[in-house]
Amino acid sequence: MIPYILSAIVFLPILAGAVLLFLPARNRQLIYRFALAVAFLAFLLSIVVYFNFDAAGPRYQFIEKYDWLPALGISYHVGVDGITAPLVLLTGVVIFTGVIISQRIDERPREFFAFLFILASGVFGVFVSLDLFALFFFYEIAVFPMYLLIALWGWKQTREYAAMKLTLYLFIGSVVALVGALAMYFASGLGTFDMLALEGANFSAEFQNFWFPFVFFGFAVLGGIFPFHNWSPDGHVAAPTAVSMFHAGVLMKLGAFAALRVGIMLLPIGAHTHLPWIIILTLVNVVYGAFIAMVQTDFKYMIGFSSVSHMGLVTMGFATLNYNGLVGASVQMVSHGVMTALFFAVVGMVYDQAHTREIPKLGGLIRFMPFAAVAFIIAGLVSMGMPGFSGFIAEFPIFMGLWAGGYPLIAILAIISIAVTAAYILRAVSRVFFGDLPAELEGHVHDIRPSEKLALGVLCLIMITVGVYPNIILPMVQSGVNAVLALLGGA
Amino acid sequence: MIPLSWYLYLSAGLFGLGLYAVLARKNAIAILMGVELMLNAVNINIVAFWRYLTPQNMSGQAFAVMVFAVAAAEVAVGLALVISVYRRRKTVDASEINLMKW
Amino acid sequence: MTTEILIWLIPLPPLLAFFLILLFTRRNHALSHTLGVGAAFLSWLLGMIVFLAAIGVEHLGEQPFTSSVGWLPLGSDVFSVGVLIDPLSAVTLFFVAWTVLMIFIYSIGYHNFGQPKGEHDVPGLPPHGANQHGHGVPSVEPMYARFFAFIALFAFGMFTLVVSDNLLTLFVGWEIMGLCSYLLIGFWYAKPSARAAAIKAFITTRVGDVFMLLGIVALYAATGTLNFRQILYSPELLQQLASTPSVIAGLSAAGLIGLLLFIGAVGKSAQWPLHVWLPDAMEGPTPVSAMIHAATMVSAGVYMVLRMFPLLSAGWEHGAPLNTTMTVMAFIGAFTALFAATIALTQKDIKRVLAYSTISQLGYMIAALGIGAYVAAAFHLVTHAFFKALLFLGSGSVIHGMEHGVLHTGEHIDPQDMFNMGGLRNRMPITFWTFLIGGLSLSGFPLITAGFWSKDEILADAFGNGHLLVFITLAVAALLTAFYTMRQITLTFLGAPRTQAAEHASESVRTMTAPLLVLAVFAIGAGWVGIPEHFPGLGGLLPGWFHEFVGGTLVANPEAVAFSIEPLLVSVGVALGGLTLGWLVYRKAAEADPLRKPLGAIYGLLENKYYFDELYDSLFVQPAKRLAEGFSYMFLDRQVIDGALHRVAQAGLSLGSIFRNYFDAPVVNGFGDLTGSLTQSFGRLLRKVQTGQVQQYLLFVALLAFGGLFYYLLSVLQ
Amino acid sequence: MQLITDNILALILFSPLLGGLIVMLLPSENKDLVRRAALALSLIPFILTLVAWFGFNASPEVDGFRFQQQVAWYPAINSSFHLGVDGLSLSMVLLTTLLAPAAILASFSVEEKIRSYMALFLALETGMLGVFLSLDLLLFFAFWELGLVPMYFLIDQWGSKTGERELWSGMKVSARRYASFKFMVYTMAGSLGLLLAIQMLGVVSGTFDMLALFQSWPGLTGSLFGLSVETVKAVAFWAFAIAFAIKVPVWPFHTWLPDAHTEAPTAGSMILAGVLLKLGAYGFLRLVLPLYPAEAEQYAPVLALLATAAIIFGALSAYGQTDFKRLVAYSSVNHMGFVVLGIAAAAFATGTESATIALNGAVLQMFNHGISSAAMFFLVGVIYERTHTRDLGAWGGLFPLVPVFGGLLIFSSMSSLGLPGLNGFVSEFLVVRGAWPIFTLFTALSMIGLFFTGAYILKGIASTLHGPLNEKWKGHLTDISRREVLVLVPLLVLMLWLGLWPAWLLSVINQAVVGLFG
Amino acid sequence: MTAEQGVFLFISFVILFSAYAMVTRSNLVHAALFLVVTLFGVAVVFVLLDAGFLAVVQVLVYIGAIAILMIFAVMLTQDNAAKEQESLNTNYGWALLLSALFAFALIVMLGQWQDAGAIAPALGAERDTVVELGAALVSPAGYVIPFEVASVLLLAALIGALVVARPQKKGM
Repeated sequence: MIPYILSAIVFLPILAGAVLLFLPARNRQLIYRFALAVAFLAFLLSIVVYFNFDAAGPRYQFIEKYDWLPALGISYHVGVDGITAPLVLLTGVVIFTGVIISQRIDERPREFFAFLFILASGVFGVFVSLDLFALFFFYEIAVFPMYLLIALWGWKQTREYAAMKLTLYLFIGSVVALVGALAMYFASGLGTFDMLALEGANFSAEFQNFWFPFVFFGFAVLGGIFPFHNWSPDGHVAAPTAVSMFHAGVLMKLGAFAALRVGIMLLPIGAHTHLPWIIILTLVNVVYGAFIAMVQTDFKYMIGFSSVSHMGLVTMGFATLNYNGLVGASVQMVSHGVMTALFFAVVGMVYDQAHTREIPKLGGLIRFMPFAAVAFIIAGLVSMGMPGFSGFIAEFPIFMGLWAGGYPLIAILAIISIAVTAAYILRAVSRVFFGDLPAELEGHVHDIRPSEKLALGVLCLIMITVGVYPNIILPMVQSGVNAVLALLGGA
Repeated sequence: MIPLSWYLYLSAGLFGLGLYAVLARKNAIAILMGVELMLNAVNINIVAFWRYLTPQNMSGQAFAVMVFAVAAAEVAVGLALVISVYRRRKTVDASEINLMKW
Repeated sequence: MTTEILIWLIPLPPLLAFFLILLFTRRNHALSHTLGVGAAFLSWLLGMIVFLAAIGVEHLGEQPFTSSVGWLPLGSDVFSVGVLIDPLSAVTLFFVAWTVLMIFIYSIGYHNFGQPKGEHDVPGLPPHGANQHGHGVPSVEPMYARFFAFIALFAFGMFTLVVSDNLLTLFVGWEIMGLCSYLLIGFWYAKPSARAAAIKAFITTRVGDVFMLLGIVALYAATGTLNFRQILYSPELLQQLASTPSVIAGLSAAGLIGLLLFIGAVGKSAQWPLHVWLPDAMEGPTPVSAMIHAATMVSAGVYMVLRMFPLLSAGWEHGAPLNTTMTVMAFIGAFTALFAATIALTQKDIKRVLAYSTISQLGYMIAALGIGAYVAAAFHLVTHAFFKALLFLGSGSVIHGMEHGVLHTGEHIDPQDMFNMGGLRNRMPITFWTFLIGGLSLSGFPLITAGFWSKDEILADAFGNGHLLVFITLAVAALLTAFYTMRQITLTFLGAPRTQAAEHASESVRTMTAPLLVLAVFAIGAGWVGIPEHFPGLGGLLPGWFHEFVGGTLVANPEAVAFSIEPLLVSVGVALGGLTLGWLVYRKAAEADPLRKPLGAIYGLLENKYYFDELYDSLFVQPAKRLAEGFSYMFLDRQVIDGALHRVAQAGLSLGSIFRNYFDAPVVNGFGDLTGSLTQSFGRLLRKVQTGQVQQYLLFVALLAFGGLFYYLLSVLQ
Repeated sequence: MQLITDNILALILFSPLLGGLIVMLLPSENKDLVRRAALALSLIPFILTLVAWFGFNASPEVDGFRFQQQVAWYPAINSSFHLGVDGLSLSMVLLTTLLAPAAILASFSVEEKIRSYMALFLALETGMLGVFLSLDLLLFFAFWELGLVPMYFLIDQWGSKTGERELWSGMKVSARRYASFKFMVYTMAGSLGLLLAIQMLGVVSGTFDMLALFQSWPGLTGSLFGLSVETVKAVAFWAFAIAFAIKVPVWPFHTWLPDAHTEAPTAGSMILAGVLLKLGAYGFLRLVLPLYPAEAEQYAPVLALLATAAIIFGALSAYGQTDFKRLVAYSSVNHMGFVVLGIAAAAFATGTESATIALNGAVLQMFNHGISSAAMFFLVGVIYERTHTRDLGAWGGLFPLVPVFGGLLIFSSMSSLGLPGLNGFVSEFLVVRGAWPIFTLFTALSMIGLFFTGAYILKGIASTLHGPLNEKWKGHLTDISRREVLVLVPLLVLMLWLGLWPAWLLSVINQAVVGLFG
Repeated sequence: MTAEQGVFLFISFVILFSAYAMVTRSNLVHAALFLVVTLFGVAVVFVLLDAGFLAVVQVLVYIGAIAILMIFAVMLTQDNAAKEQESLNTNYGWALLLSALFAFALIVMLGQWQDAGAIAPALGAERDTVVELGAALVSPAGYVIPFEVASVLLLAALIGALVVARPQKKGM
């Protein structure tokens, strides 16, 4: 076990962010290089964590624990289990690729990267923290820079509106969740925020049934659960590319994961009581998200709604509360994170050059940016659950979970979304990349940079590897899931 | 000996043809002809059943006679209608005769 | 054993020749026809050896030559195919081998081998003739080699059909001939008429073929084998077939199978109502016509019926009332015989007359089989093959001579129209005498000609077994036959030339006349092998060998019908009467047909073949096209199915947009829109239904009314 | 050597994919190199298949799957990478690996983006082979779906450039985009039910291994999800059946096919008709009959009804075409109808002699149709490349200009018409023979289709080769080239050889059929 | 006996054939003529069924009256009877589908019916069906009421036809 590695991962970005603020604002090259170096370092660290995680080993590994506010039983307690380890890696990947893509940011890049890194720290923190309070702490750290990033660097038309909408949704959500968390804290009578301890405190059934919705929805808002999803498409569209990547790729997982970690794992009985109806909401997510995505003419909106639909699958998997569902959902978090990051990256590249996101106004781009096109197509195949790619590996168990959980009807309805997804992905692909280039775009479009190719390449590689050889991720996910099941069964 | 089924097959075919004429032909007279075909098919059936199943009493033939009467009446009135419609609208195309449209 | 091996070898040379010619010797005329004729000769040789071996065997019917090999491994057992030579196939083999060889040789001359290339000749059109020092001479056929390849394949098909010991390989040969007839009738494919005729021939026969296929399948399913001997020589099996009812109420299994197979024969042997293709088949070169009409294809139909006779007549024993199948056969046969003969009366084209006479003669045979006159039918099949081949080749020679005249004089007349001929007997004596022999044989000129004996036997049979209706019909047909034959001979050879071309017509080359002579011999002699025992005077001289031999094919050798004088008188009467009548009417015929006036409207009717072509065209061809394009493709696929798909796609999209509007706009507002649009569309829907068109209402009514019925039907199906 | 014989199936399966990757690495400028390399690489799986073919023991005693190999793949849901062949799949594999080189050779005339074209083609081959080889349900589905992707791009990118298709209310899209989209989405949507059913099976019986499922699933009783197992099975049966029916395609799910075939590039149509359609029929044989014997028997009449409809309307629509390629496409609907008819008959009367014969016929028909339709599409492609039209009316009397082409066209047309002596006849005869005692009425009706088969085939020949020469082609039309003849030769030889001596293939098929359903 | 079968096959061929022709010919005069052929064939079928009287009536009423009436109507309503025009309405596709399905259904159901193969029982040689029919029609025990009703119907039809088809006067 490498000591302090998690703390390193968590604090490296925020420190780097601080350092960045002291660099000369003019020297863009330096700033970019520095940011890239830091991102790469974080990436490496996350890889180290991932591959040093021993699936056969104890449930939580790389554990660090220090008192923080012992009076309130608040401690800095971090560690990763089979579910979070892949997510940490995911975060590392996204921050790395995100920084690369953000090379085109030319207005106050210094601050941009600083905020981006703060955001990253928050995300890492949430994933690794084992203390309820710390989790909330990092959660807020992750949410707050988002406002600035969108409001300052976002798409001119809607950035204020979107930023405000997003922030409101998320803060309200977290507040609701916080209330629930405090309720737990007091009800447990253990006087600690340590989740491992709280898992042991068996709350009464009434208590769980009452408080579970608060906690679950509080976090699930960030997971984009119906009917609280409206913030996400607007947010994605308004945000600059890297932020969209981060947002859709990682932040939404944050919500889902927290909902699992705090909601389901701490309040299993409540979960058993409430999820059977909540699963219907997730169904709505899946299906209607796909349908709306189909009628979008704005490239980015389409992707936004598609991720609403896919996140629906994640929460749906959690909601089945059985082995297959949880495994699928955990893998889907990673798969969708990578996929949607790639989507937004490509969309960003297209937009930067064509200055429009209207699908009908695009076309024939494959001749100018073949690499980006192929990457996008691969991501598309992933999102339509094509076998041989990570999407299939992830979605298949989720549906199995639905069957096993005894929701055949839900499964049948949800599967419609796959066909719809195929429809809009193919439409977008053939409209944007095939056909012939519109006259007004002549000469505006060029191939993407090698560094960007590298970024896309990394993302594609992950999706394909997982798809062809699922065992690279499954054992640890299984170990994590088994722990969760133990809790659920124990309840 | 000719089995009963042969007659029935025959009338089935005849009926089908008549039905097609009634449904598909434009010309009102052609439609009436189709009706005639169907009536004949029915008649064949009636008489065949009479001959094969109840030859002892004459019900079958009697019915056949009734059918004749009805057919005659139908044609008389039908053609009269056709003629008068033709007088008014100068056409006997059933698809143009849409007096029943609201 | 050796004989069996020879039998296996019989069909192979032509097949070999086919491939060799097409693949290698296309360019070289001499080599090609050497290959073709050589192959035909080899098959002929083998055939003759086998034939001699066959007639040498006592009771060939009981132990024929057979040999077979496993072909299809199916489940636990193996379906095997092989060869069989029993009396029937032996005699068939005999005349097929002879006629085929003759036709091959004839083709050399007919396609002007050795003549110069025509300047304007293109492949796909008959040669226009070349210009050799000053005046026109016939030019060699551009696709000379290909022709030999095709007829070689044709021969292969026929030999396969004859020697095969089971229905499947018989069908193989059958269909291969169908293909070849298509290729050969359409040999001059650039002529639209030829193309149409080829397609017509193939399609019309295919109508029969699909039924025949069903018959084969049904037989196979019912008996588990297709081998002739296994089926036809086990009376108990036939009895059982005859007694088990079939899917069609009122028909026994045997009856159903028999009918299906018979329809196949109707197609191939051009019986009414599937006769229409045969006259058009005249578009092909003359040897082809001979091949198709006399030697092979049409005989194949009758041959098959002969083969399956025990099955067709299952449940019928001699003297008993005919079963359904035989009734149908007798009816169609007799009807066709008369029907075709009437048409033949008025045809102008020398070959068409023969075509219709072929149909009529085949009708004879079918009718004979229908009344159970097995041997008589076989006998007529043989004799007819010879004299009809002779007639066709003769007519070809005539046409050739006329073409020569046309080229010489440069007249623009149809060399096939009999009213352009006349007086050819001096110009082409060999053709005349041979043609005369053939004609007399066809019209059954008493005592000497082959046709007389076979026809007489059929009539005698019909009379003797008391099928008077059939007897009268056939007798009338015979009268007409004699009449139009004489008409043809008179118009063509007798009297004075009607055109320049006829005057300058010239006798054909030796390669064409030699076959005529050979065939003429058979046209006379083939009849003597079948003179009935008790025939006054001649009966004793030559024993009725044919009857004994071929009759042996059946399990129970049918006893010959007792001799009686009435049918004899009738046949003699009609033959001589028809001939004299024909001569009287036509000896002074000018441009116009003397029958036209007296017959009046009927003449037109006959001349236009009872308008069958036009009728079929408007009743089947056009509707079929409409069904295919309008209904199946445009309506079902494009409108109904694709329409439905597109609706689904639309629905998906609109669903998406509905969602969107519903969530973007304030709830109430969106809801309002939704309901509004819904009600509107609903109203529109209702309005569509209310068109005020009676038939549309009827349609709806009918749909509802029959819904229940279909539901019931489905439940029945499951 | 040992290595090869041990993993022969895996090698057969992945060698095309590797080949595709290799092709991608070649320099795109050097087109000839790319083409030759692709051809050479596509021959590898063929040779391997021959090795397997001759190493395959067809004696009726041994049954079950040969050359099996199993590797852990997705243990989390008990799915493994399990390959194996019996006579059924082996013959299909042979067909695939035989047609792939032919198709690649046929597409030497492709000019644009040749590298990705070839790579996609080889990937496609792997996809199809995977379906035939896999003995694991999940794996089966994976390859099933994977096969779609390359095909989609082949149609969408290299399809015919011209042509439009009206959707609704005057909205028009380019024909090839319409076709590819329809193909992809229709097939995917169709296989959703299959996906669901597979998941359900996996959940219920805890494994995706076919051999295990064949044992456990059909005998299953009790109740699932509050429904009786019978109901669940019936639903699952239809899920399977529809997915495969769309692929076959069975009327009325067939409308994607004419569009896809018409727009696809020549080689694409060859593979599409030659192999892709077989996937559906193979699914019926490999999965539906063993997994749902009872349901299959119960619903066989419906299937037979649809098959008959496919035969009749397929033939009719083909006859109604003016576009040669579309005509051939519809002929596929017609021919595959016989396959399904045979399968339905077998399902209805399992174990009887007729059933065995029908199945033999069906499988043989799959193979035959693969060969002949590929040949037909290729010939259409040849003439299309020269005249840039597919309209039957635009030709006429071409025979003198292209004698060799004409001969070949007539030959393969006859094979597809089912002329006795060529391959098509044997299989059709067997199917009809097998189906007659079981579905007499349908079999009789299907004869209408058989009749019109003749009609449309002749229509095709007549309006292409025969009739007066259309002068405008004089001098603009070159006869079929040596390379193109080379593509056809193996196919033609097989047509003749299968017609004269079907036993060599049928013995293998028969042994599998007896082993599985005997 | 089986000559009877032969005749039946032939006549039914003729009936269906000409009926088919009647349906498909666009020229109405031809159609009407084919109708006549059909009706005549039906008459023959009646004979086969030992219903001689009906056969006669068939010939008299149908061919003698109805068919001729038809032809008159055609002549009256068509400017020139031989004119070829589009004979089918727009939804002939559905019509074809429907009627084909219907006939198909009937035939299938007949195939299912076990005593479809029934053979006609002998009709006593001494019976005279015509007399019996006459008796049945007028005897109170028989069908006298329907018979009368039928006659009334005919009368009504007659009047109705006159009223409807009478040429319009001005002011009406």
